[in-house]
Amino acid sequence: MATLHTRSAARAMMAPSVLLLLAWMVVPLAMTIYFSFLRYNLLMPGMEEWAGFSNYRYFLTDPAFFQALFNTLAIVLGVLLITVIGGIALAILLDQPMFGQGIVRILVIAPFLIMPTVAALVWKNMFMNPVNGLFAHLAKAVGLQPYDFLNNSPLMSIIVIVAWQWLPFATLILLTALQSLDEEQKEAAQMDGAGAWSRFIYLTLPHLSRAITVVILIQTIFLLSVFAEILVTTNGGPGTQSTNLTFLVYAQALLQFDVGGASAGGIIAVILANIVAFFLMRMIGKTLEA
Amino acid sequence: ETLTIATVNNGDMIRMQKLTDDFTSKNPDIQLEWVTLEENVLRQRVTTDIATKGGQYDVLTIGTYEVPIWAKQGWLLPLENLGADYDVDDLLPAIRSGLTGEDGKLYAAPFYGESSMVMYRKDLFEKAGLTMPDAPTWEFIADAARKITDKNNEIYGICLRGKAGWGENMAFLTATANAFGARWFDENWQPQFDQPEWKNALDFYVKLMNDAGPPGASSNGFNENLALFQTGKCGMWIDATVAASFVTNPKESTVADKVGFALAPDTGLGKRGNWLWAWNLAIPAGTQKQAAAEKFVAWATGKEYLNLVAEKEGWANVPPGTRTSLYENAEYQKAAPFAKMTLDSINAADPKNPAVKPVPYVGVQFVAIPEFQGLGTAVGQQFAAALAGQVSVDQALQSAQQLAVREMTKAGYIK
Amino acid sequence: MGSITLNSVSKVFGAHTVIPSIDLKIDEGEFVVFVGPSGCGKSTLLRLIAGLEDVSGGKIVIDGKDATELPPAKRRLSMVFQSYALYPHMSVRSNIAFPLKMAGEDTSVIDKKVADAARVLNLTDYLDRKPRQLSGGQRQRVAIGRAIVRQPVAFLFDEPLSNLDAALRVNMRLEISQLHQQLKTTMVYVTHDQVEAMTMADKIVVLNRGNVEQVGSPLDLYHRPDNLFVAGFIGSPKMNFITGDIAKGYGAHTIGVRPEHLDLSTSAGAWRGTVGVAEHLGSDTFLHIAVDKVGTMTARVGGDFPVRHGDQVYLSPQEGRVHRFDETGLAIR
Amino acid sequence: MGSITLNSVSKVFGAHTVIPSIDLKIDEGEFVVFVGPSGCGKSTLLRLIAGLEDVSGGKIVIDGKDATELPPAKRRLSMVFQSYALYPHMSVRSNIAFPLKMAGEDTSVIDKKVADAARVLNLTDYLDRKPRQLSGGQRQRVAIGRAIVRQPVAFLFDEPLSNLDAALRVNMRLEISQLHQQLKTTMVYVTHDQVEAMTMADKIVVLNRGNVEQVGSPLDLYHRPDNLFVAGFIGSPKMNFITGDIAKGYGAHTIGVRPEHLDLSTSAGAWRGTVGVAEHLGSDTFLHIAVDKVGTMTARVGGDFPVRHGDQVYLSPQEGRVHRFDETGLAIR
Amino acid sequence: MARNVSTQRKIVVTVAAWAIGILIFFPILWTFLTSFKTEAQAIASPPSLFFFDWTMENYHEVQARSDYFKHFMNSVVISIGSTLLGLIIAIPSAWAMAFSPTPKTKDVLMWMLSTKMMPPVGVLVPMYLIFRNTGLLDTRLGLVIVLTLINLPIIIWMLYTYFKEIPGEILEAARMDGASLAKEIIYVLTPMAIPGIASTLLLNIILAWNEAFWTLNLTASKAAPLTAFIASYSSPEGLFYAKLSAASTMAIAPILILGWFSQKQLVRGLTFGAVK
Ligand SMILES: Nc1ncnc2c1ncn2[C@@H]1O[C@H](COP(=O)(O)OP(=O)(O)OP(=O)(O)O)[C@@H](O)[C@H]1O
Ligand SMILES: Nc1ncnc2c1ncn2[C@@H]1O[C@H](COP(=O)(O)OP(=O)(O)OP(=O)(O)O)[C@@H](O)[C@H]1O
Ligand SMILES: [Mg+2]
Ligand SMILES: [Mg+2]
Repeated sequence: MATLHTRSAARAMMAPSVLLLLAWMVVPLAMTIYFSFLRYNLLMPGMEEWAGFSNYRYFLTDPAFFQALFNTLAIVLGVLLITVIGGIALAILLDQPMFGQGIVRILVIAPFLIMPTVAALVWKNMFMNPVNGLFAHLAKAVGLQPYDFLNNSPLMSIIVIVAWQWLPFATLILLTALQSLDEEQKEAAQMDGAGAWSRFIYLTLPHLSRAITVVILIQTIFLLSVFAEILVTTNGGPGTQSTNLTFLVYAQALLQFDVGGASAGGIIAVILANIVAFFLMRMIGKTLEA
Repeated sequence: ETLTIATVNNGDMIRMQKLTDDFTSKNPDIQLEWVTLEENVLRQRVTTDIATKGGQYDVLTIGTYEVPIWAKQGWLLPLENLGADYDVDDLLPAIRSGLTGEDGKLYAAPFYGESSMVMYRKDLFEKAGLTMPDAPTWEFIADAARKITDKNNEIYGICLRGKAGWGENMAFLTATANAFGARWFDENWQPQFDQPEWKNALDFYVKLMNDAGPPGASSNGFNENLALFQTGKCGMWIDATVAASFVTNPKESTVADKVGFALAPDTGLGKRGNWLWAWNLAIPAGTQKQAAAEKFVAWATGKEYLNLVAEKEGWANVPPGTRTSLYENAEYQKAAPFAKMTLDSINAADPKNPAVKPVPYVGVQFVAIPEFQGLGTAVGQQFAAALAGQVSVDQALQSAQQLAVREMTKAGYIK
Repeated sequence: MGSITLNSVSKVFGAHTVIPSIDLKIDEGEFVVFVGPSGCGKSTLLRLIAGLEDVSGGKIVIDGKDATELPPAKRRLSMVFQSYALYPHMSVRSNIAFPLKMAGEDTSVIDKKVADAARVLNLTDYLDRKPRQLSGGQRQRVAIGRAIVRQPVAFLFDEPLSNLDAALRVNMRLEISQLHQQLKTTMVYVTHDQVEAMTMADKIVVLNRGNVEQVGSPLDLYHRPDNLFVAGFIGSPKMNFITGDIAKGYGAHTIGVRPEHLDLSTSAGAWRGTVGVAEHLGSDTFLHIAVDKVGTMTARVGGDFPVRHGDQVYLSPQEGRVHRFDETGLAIR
Repeated sequence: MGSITLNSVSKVFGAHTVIPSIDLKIDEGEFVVFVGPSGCGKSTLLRLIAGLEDVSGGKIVIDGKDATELPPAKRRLSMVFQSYALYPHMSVRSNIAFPLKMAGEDTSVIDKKVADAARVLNLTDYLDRKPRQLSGGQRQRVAIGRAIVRQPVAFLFDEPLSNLDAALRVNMRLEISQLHQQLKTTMVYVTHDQVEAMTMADKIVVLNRGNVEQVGSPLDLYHRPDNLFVAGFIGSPKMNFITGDIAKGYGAHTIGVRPEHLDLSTSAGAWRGTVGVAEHLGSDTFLHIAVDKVGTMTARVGGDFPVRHGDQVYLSPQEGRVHRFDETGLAIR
Repeated sequence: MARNVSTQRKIVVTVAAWAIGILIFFPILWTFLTSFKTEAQAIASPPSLFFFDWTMENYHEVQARSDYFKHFMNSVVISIGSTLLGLIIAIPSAWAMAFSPTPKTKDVLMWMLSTKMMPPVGVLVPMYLIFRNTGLLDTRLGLVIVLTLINLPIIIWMLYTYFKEIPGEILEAARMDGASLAKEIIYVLTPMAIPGIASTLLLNIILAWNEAFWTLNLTASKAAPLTAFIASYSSPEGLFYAKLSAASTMAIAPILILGWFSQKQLVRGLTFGAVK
């Protein structure tokens, strides 16, 4: 399938996208790196000066930094956990014969189509609000004290909201994967005397592993930079309890307008993201090859 | 010609948006494009744009905080051609002084102005056998709040801002701290969160809210509290004077006829915890359409506009707090029972000497330096956490002190 | 132990009757092959026996007990699927051990049985590989290994060789035959390849549209087909059929002569024809001959038979090798 | 026109030499078949000729012109792929017309040529169908149709029949042979099925590990294999090989006798053995016989030969049918 | 598993699946219902599900305040435009990766995906400056470019997985038939990959439609899409639940309907070649 002709053509055809993405990555990145060494606050133009590593020092010594790091990972892992486990359960349920499967599927897909801002607004105001939210009404109806989700478990609440948005994605991928499980394999296992649970453990789960890795890969890419949900619901608080790295950078960039600090934060976030990516890619790479 | 106007999604602005037909019919060659955004988003968008000279907007809605800072940077055009009948001298002096640059020129025109005051439920006070004095103390307020509270019936004695943000909880807390004798910085820009006055203020606030506040108070801002008050869930609410027209509007409020007003409380140290704020229209230096923009600013903040609103929506809905003439208008006084209290509150605020002790900065509920947005919000986060019970008051103050020292050092105030 | 009996078993998919009604008895230790054209219901019948499908009517008796309602796991049958259906993520060892593990056997027992099965099937060296690292024939053997460890009442095979290449097919055919001789367990084997059927079966069941056309030993079917369908289906190349006057001469509606039962001569014979394509296999040559008034007939001759494209030849059916059928296609004996 | 010459053509994939060096001449109008075991480089060789792979060394001359550097589109060859590689989104008509369209022919010319090709291949009624609506044999014909419309210098076929079932394969085999007789265009045909090779080829090229083992006509290879590999590869069932003393008796290191060249007797013969598995095909029976001191040998006997499992029989090779080979595996003539 | 499933079991499954489906969908349903309440009813306690006075007032209010149609059109143009542009760039690229792979192909692909991990806020100011200098601020073109770049890695990856499923032999056949590379891609590959391309298209329209950072920060009014529209409802003064619900409903309805009508493609698109 490969001759000199096709190979050189292939290079030419890769070029536009590679160059564009390279530019997209390199140009702002180079500017960001440059800014990260400047004392540069938007609100004080004309005062830019070389700042060495002080922006990095400030960002890394920010008391919120480690919390943000932790929160970033907690959000990624928490959402992954919920969506993968929930997704598997839901996929198995939806794979059973039932009436109105198409409609149920439509219902389940819906959250994926919603803008993150809208989703966050709806959850925050209409569900989690401790006075007027639906959960509060429910709690009061059964005689309980309404729980103030966004204040008392801010990180958990954000994880729930984000997981709600991503559950459909995981479910659908896993459902499709489930449906591709070789019918004969299931029958063979049945003949071999495997019950439903054994079939799930020994057959279904290994079969789903590839789909699960794809879910993890794609979701991680998006989850590392969860932002709108935090901005809308908790604003990173109370304290810094729901601040993740993206939000921390945001605070530098758009609250303090400290471009230098934000750039340093951005660079640090990029580096951390790439570390995550590196491990992820190695993990995924293996499963995707097979 | 099309003017792009960035504005905040507050009720008065939205009303203005609906009334623009009046402007466009008078100026058929000018079209208006509205960019209505939530306050924080607006601030970010507008600041980014103006600081990078993006030039996307022709008229900006900005607060009292930004005006002096931006004017100093030369980002705003002085408003010198507002027309003969504009009557600059009619603007309330307290408001106007905040919008005037060092060169004595006006850099933004106030659309509405506000201070803060106490709004309370006369019916609940009566039921509890209490009478609200015109100038209450914090002690009285706290006591009354606890008495009124009836959590089983979802009546909370007092609703105060808790949502983190320099313009949200910190606006309220800074102003309150002033009444408690606290200040942000001493004359050498040393943060003062390690001083007992702050501890008193914050302790007082957190305890009061725990006893008599609504649940989830740490995510309540102006809007959330407004909703609570309008639905009859708050006994008292200390917040912006503009809220008066909303809570007395029977169309939106279930308690419209039961609201009383009082000055913001003090602690006997000589300062009341009321702030001073105005939303203003300004013209960025980068615009190509200065003339049209000035016409619009003049229309929106002029006297005629007040009459227009009065005619269309009634006097109670007129944007308050900008013009002396409005408060002399008998019809307005009749329609707006809160008019006098508003005017008194505005006049009682002193941005130049906000605290009991001397300070190096200007601003009642904010510190007019560029770093304040970030710092104020970060400190606000800590205080919100204290309110939510996630950290203790002492911890919150300690963190706040650290943050402030860090920021001020970084910004070069502390050498 | 090991007998399977079907009593008027029928199967309907929706509105589509796949098997109208079948009675069949499979004796203990027998090697029974189901053959028939594609879509005739071979797999369906096997799956009914396995319990992977519910019967629409009738009764299935396995090993003397009514198994009609039993789930597959309880029937003590083993099945080898066309696609092998190996578990792709398990090693060969785990694949073979799987049924034992499900049955809750001890690890030591499992190890021993797996080792035994692997020895029988020459898989000992591959026990730690994954299925995808094996060749087709080896996968096939793993599938069989998985089937034999349990010592089932009977084996069911659904076209187990159809994914293999020709050479391997011949080998595996022999291996399965040998396995049967060794284990003496009942085997039910589905194929559409009649060479497999002929060489492996003790008993062949010819199916057509869900009906049994004939049951008998391979040579029975070859020599005494009950009807046109069986006559045409068994034997390769296909039997030549002749209708019309020539058949009438034999007192039949149709007569059939197998290619190997035609004698050729260049000088004289019953029918005259012209040689068309000649396929030289070395050992034999198949001649496609255009016979006057009959059409193309195939004849098998020795590898050295000296004719060429376009030659005139005469064909005569061998004595007693002419099959006669009536209008309904039934054999006249 | 139509000749193809390979001059020391070689192909290396990475570190793996698939074809060390091949010289081959294919004459105009010839039907050449490449056979060999799986992985021996048949497809690679064909793809080198097609230009779908670059040669690592050597020269390819097509129709008298050096084509080594030409892209596939310029070589004026047509190829029929194993999977047919029909364009699934195009009708049969568009599929067949595609090469002409690419060549920029006029619509009227295209229509005529497509109609002609469809007539030749009996596809006229299916021209407006999509490939998925066709049976395997019809798809096969469309692929051929696409190949012939261009009137190429030569056709290349890569195992075109391996996806078809046995019966269809026999038919398509005949059709391709007829097509060759009709068009007289050079055809290069890859298969691993030696029956196809024997019946279709003018010339067979036997490949083994990227080397040409022997080139010759089918009967040549059957009767006079150059070496052990060819002897074992051509002919079915496989030739029996005997080494040791018996072979020495024939003055060779190894001798080979084809199953059809062994005479059986129950009373006397050259070698004695015991009948093992007997495969009854009806027409013939293949006996697997355990011969003393030699091992298992296969013999082909008539369908009615009266022996059973365990019987003692005697085998004798037919006069002049014994192939002799030296230690290196080369034939001794 | 062709054994008959008992109707009883089917009913149990149906009930469970519907219950969970409705639960997942409920926030959206609730928003939709609330948008027809008055503000007072919206926060009434206890809340009522269906039995309230249905009103269109909120929609009138929303429409009076902002020009929904303008934002809608911007969203449409930007999301479709960026997706189409992305496809045009991505198809050749994916062809190259799928059919002329080198040992580095996988790495290149992974690198492309990793560009998506960059937090956008970090580069906002540089981007803003670039946009200002090129006059792209508040233009649809500018957003189309940015969203194309953001989604390009995903588009390429998806197409790559689809292309890999197309047998290389068919492309080789086209080559033998005399097709040039361009013709091979236009006449053979693209039509064959239509289902995959459609799924890619759909998924990317959704991603672009919902992108809320760049669309908000690089526009003012002319090019502002629905994400900006919704940003003005996030917390206005006064009671806003019903108005927020109405605005939310208007912002998500188009994409929800699109997603539902083409859910087959969407599901395909979501699977990213995860399933073979
Ligand atoms: N689950 C099903 N639903 C409906 N019809 C079915 C089902 N399974 C099989 N059939 C139909 O039953 C008939 C017999 O199918 P079966 O698979 O038993 O054929 P077969 O003899 O095994 O054919 P092949 O040789 O092609 O495997 C076919 O017409 C098939 O279409
Ligand atoms: N692109 C490639 N890269 C590396 N090795 C290859 C490539 N293509 C083929 N090979 C190797 O070259 C050898 C010959 O392959 P080829 O496909 O020509 O065999 P073949 O004779 O056609 O076999 P088959 O009968 O199975 O089709 C094999 O060992 C194969 O693994
Ligand atoms: Mg079958
Ligand atoms: Mg090959």
